[in-house]
Amino acid sequence: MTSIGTNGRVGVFLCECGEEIAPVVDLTKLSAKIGGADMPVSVHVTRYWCSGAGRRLLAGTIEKEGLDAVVVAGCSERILGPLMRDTAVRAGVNWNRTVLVNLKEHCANVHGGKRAAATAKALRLVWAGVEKALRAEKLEPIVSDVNRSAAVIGGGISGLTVARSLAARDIPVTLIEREAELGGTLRSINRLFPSYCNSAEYVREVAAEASGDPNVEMWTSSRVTGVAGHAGDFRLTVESADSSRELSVGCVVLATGADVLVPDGLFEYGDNPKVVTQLEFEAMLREGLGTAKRIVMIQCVGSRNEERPYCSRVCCTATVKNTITVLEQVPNAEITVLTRGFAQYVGDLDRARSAGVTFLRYDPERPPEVGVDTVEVFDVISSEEVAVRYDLVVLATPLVAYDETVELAGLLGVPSDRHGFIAEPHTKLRPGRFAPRGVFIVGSAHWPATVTECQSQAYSATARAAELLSSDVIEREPVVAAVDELTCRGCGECAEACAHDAVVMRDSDDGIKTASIDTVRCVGCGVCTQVCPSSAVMLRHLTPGQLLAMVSATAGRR
Amino acid sequence: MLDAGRHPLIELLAYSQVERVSRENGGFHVEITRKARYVDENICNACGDCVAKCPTKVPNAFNMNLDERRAVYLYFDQGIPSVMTIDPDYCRYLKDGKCGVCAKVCEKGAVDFEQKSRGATLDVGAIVLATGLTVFDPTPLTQYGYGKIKNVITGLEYERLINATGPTGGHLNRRSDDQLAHRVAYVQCTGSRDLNYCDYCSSVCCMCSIKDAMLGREHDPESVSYIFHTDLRNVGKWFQRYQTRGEEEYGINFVRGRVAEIAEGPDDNPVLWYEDTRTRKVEKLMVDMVVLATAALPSPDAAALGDMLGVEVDRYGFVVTDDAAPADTSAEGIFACGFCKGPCDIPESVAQASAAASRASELVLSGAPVGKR
Amino acid sequence: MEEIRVGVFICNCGTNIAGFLDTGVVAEYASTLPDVVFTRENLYSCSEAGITDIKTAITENRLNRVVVAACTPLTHEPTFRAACSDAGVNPYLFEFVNIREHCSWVHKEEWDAGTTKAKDLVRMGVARARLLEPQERIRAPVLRRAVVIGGGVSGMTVALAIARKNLDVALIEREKKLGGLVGELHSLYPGGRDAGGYVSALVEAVKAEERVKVFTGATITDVAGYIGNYSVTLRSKAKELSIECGAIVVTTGAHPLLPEGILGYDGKRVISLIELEGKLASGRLKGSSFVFITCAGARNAEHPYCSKICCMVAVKNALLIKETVPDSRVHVLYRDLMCYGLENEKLLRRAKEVGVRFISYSKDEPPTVEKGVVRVTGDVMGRDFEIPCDMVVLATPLVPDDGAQGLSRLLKVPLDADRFFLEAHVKLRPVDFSSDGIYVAGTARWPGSVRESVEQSLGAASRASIPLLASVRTGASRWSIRMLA
Amino acid sequence: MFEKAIRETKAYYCLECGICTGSCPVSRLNPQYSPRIMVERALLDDDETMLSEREVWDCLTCGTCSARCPSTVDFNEFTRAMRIGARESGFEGVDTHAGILRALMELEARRRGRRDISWVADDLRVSSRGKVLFFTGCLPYYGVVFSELGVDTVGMANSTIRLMNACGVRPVVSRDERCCGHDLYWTGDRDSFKKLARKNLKMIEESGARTVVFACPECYAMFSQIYPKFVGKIGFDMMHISEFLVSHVESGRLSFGEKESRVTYQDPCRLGRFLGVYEEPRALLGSVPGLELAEMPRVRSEALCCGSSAWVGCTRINKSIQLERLSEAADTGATTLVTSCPKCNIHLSCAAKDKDTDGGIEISFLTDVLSDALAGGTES
Repeated sequence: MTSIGTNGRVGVFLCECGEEIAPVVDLTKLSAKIGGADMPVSVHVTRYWCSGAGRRLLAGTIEKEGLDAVVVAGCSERILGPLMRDTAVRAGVNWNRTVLVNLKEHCANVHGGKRAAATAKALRLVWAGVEKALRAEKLEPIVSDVNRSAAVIGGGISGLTVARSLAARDIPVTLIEREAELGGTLRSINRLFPSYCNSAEYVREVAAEASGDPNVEMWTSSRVTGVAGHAGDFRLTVESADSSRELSVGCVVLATGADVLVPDGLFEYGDNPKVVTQLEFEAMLREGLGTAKRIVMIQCVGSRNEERPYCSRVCCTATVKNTITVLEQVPNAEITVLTRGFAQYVGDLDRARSAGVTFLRYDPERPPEVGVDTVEVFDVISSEEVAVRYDLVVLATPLVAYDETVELAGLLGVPSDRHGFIAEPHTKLRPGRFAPRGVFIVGSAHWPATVTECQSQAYSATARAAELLSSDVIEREPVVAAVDELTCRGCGECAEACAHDAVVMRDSDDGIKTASIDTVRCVGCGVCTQVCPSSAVMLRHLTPGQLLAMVSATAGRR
Repeated sequence: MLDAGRHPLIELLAYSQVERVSRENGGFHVEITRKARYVDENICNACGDCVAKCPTKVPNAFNMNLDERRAVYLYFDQGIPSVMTIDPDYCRYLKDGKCGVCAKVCEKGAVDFEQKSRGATLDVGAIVLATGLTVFDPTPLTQYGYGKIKNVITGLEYERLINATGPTGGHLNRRSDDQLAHRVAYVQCTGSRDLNYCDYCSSVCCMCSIKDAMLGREHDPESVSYIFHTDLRNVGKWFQRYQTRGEEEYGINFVRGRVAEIAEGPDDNPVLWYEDTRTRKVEKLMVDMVVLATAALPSPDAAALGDMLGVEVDRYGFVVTDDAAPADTSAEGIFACGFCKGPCDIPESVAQASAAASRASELVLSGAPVGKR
Repeated sequence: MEEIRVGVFICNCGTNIAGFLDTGVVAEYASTLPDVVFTRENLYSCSEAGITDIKTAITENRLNRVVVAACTPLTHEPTFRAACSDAGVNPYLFEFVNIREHCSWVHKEEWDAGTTKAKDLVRMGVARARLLEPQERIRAPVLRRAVVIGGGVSGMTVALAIARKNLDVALIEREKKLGGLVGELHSLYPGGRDAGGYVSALVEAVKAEERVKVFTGATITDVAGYIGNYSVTLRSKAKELSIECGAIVVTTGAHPLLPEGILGYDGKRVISLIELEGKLASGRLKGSSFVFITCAGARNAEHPYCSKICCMVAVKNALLIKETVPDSRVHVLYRDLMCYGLENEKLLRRAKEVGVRFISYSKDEPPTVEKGVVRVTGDVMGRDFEIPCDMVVLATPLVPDDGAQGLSRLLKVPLDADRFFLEAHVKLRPVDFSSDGIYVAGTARWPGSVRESVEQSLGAASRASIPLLASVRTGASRWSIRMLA
Repeated sequence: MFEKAIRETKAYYCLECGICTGSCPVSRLNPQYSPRIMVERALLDDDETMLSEREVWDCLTCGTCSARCPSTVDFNEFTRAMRIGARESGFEGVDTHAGILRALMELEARRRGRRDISWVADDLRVSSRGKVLFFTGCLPYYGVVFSELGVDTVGMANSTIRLMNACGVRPVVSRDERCCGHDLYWTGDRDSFKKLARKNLKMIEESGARTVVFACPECYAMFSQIYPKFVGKIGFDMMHISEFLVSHVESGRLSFGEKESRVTYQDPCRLGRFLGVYEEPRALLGSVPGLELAEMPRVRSEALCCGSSAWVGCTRINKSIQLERLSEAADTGATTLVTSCPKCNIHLSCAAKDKDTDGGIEISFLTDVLSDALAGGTES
């Protein structure tokens, strides 16, 4: 066991938090009870430690008393943590020896009106914090050099936009596209909403511009089969038909897009040649519709159901865009769109309505039936069974994740949701920030997105990638697991349990494998520590010794 | 030995056992059994004709049972008196009444199967004890595998192997395959300085092993020796020089660390496990042969002898003496010298022998009866 | 003139000789030499069988000159002379050729050259044997008195032991009083005997013994004569006198090296063992932490030998300090702890039990002493120790007495390379000199404990009383070569 | 600082000879670990740094060093004293299995007994009071923890009862039994250990048992060697199941049927070096017709430890020791490694599970082997 322990004093900083804590917890009494002969602490109380004055006082006290550990008892770690830690670190206290105790949510807010009990509980919580601080090892941030270059995986509109944009910042980019040609899905689209410009032409222009940039290298017909390293220093294995090469970059942009569901077996698709998908329909529009005049479009084919409960977002707009295009080509066309109600904002809907497109709403419990030349549907609005004659039925299917994207996500340590889209840790507060640093996800690989969204995500990713690549070194709080190599008996339980692929099993001289932690991938979740039979793997910032001492303190055993 | 055997004032009673000692007339009355040799000492000239014909093979105790002798034998070539002895435990005639070939071939008719053990008495003024030592049997130290691993032997066995009159004619041949052992390890303190066995230092083993290693090199220029020791006790006169010579001229490797375990490696080679305490590394070393420098003990019947004589012995059987009167035992008129008092080497034994002689002669020359001085 | 018939016996000495040269060839060669009528090879000529063989050969072949080519005359010349005598040949018609020490042992790597040299040696021996004449032993009267030089424990013990055999002894001491080194000590290991009491009892016994005459403050100026008839001249209080005696015993002792210039010796905070003994004896020892350093000035280039007793003296004193002041911290720094024998390990364990701590160091990294701190690299610990202490005690070796050199010249007995007296045979004749009638005991011979000194002293007394008790002394005739006509 | 420990373990006698370190299976693999250096540090350094170091927890307490130590330094006791000191200074060893087993033991020290004997197979006969008590130890509840290793400790307990039944004995199996405290004792938790000891002795007294039979050598060693030091004289006889069974085989009461196989035998540290029981298990295996015992090179007092003890420290060093022992066992040509200690069984099975090579050896418990032979044997 490593020797851990502070030599000097611990400073306890109690926060009144205005009227949040002080009225419930008797801070005067608390101050008096903390400490004792065996616990060298000094106690300080103020109204707001997070205020400018509070932070100056905190720093001043640290310096004056020569503290080497700090316990701030105020509100939540999430809110107060970074600020207090930053203040304490600047004043010379190690990052890991700055401990936050939540007296607000964990005590004052839940024990209002029970002042004595709340104070007693507060004391134990502070004790636990002090115990944790006393046993906290001094940890330094993980530092590594940054390779100022980027890999972009996927040569669709998202990838191309990122590539072009990064290149414009003088960052070398390698774009990897599995197809022989760049452009992605947009190549198969007729026109773009809302400009109604030529999609293929547009994407060709973007591709040409990117290809022509001296900072961009295009690797087509290539796919990424291996990922190693971490933010600032990734090594990708890229395979093409006849070769395999290694690519070193500082960050990776995943822009692999999404596939369009092929609705085999739905609405006679595959059996009836007059039933096509929306993507096929885009091609027909480009080449001319011929004699087709009566067109029925069915929305939400294969989506918003049990298997794919999500709304694919882009299909309705595409449908409306297409009705307008059809009417431009065949002014007397009769278009009926069968929807389930719009889950998203749909552009140009009014324009289509006024141009004569019929919108009927069907019930998913009673889906339309495609007959030989009619589509029968129960219109929910009129509560009538309607039969619509057709020359062509267009099925709007959702975007679905590529299997390959799911594999890539795995290689990159990016979690994907059950549909294969890349998951986010917190969709509201931290969008676009995925677990591993240096990996950015753009476009429909992340979630079905319109061209406009793809592009704005691309610019956002570019900005964040550039931010990362602009620093010489990359630093990271060592909230990671660490393996004691002498203890590890190579059973591999940790590697099996790790959701982030952060454990690597290496061969050793003694013939027993050794686990090691990829500190960049590791998120410090601690799952490995629980499955290890030998306790060879430990979270350095939260050791079993700290935990046990904290539990003891919380239980009032001091 | 020869001088003693020849001295007109020394009567040598070999193959004899002291049975009883009593104090009489100011001196000692000693009763002795002279064991039957079944050979007439006055006739036998140790020509060896009988040995050549004797059909019965017996483990040769003189050679640490490493070879065999016959039932009629000379204990060792230079032994005094130079007379054959028939071993009654093995002799076919004495056991079953068959054979008797020795008697037939002896031209002088020295063989006498009818000989009986006979008593003798002595009246003396003083007694000197010089019953010497025996060596520790290392079998209980199971970690050294003695008795199990063939090429782990004791120092005394080594002495016989390296001796020209020994079972291999002086060649250090291995017990397992009769091949010459080139790499030899010496394990000091086998049973000595060990609270489980002998808690004292046997004093002579360090130098003995150095000597053995040097002998080994003289017999075999390819010989490589390792001496595993803790404190290397080269305290006697010139011993330090001798050790230095062993190291510098004979290339002895001295390793500070007591051997923990001896395992059996391939080809019957012993493998030693030890901590080299100077490098603090646990090492293993494969050698051709291991020599255990076993502890020295007083002779096994020392305690019984002490009892008979009223001489105080310690828990090992060493005769207790006082530093200021080191030749005197607790019993007046009885003196002691040599290893029976405690570990000591040859010059000390010789000096002590003279000391005991001095004390004994003072008593005898004074003419005063014991207890009256 | 009688016909000369030479018998040559070539000894194999096991493999001591036969292992390094061709004894068969030597024997064959011997048989070709003039007057050689009989040649024989023996495994061990000195064995009973070998002796019998020689006797038989003399009788059967009417030999009148015997040559044995074997080991050194020191060990076996008397044996073979006796054999000749027994077989009716004058013992001085025997010639001993040393083909072991002079040949096989020094030419181990040279089989052929060794064999050739052995042949030469045998030829020389035979040549001499042919010229030998029968001799009679010289007889001379014996003076029944011994001179013992040195009045320490050894000398006093020798004197008393000889006196108890009803022989007169003159005990000569350079200093003003008897007692020697032990007289300066506090206690003796391993038993813890009071040194002062022990020595004064011995002095009293010597004084009470009528047969012992003590000369203190006396130095020896001349020694003349031979065994049985020595004359020792000494100067005492400006007077010179001469003592006639039959035997001389040397017990001049040794003294501990004064550690001037060693490990910061200053006689106050860094002292020698003997000074510590003095402080302990007088009860003037101060301080609560002590470090003993053994092998101070020993086992180095200057004094390459181990002085045998210093470790135990250090251990004894460390124990004593710890027992007297239980709270004290006592460390012993050592290279090899020489707790040899039956009792010393027990004493060492007792010291360890009461808390004396031991740190081993290596010759290459000796400790250093600075103001109140001893620094040492623990060689089996692999790291350095810094030991604050009030006093450092240096265990220095016993070194030979300064007078030894002069005395050795007067007595015509040798010193060894370390300037201790060199006995006749380090293993087999530890208290004899090669000069007859002179003996040695105690630390004049080699460092040792009091017990060992007493043992040797009793032994030397025994050896010395052999000629003194003989009614007449028969000496060997060294000059027995027939002068060439 | 360490005076008491030094005195009680006779550490001061250390000769710096290195036999302990040279003998230690851990030191052979981990150069950082040296019993000699630890003892000498306690003697020479007057500070507590050592207590905070992991080496305090690396000892297997196999006792090989002490068995060979020429100064009879009791290094096991030394280790225990260090562990007590370490615990008191707030340093604890690394519990294996995330501390579950320690938690179980501590719970048993505080709470009531296990109250459950439902694990006893239906065809077996046990009683709640009687002359002979079977102290089951951890066997009944380790089943859950180690079943994934294929170690059926419940089965071991049942086979022990089955054999006792075959001898005509219907043993007491108590609901009030608790952990013997072995692992707590050896990891320096004196208080909990003493509580367990007292409660177990009370339980046995109340059962009316005059003889207690153990299948686990750790329990046996605790009861016979350690309990008397802390809670006074023990008023009943104690024996290992092998000792119990041997007497019945000798009297002809128990016999086994033919079972062709070649086995080797692991001497557990507790049963062997601690208690000196070497021959009984061998005699039992020898009494099974057709069963051949092939010995490993290191046996009896020289046997190599199974590599782990007391649920602290289960490192690659421990695993290396286990693999070494397994390969020694396999080299005998035996198909089964029989051990008479459930812990040996668990530890060796764990390493065998991880072992990448084929041709590993099967690991069986003594009473399982014997009970099988019983089933296939004569039904007399």
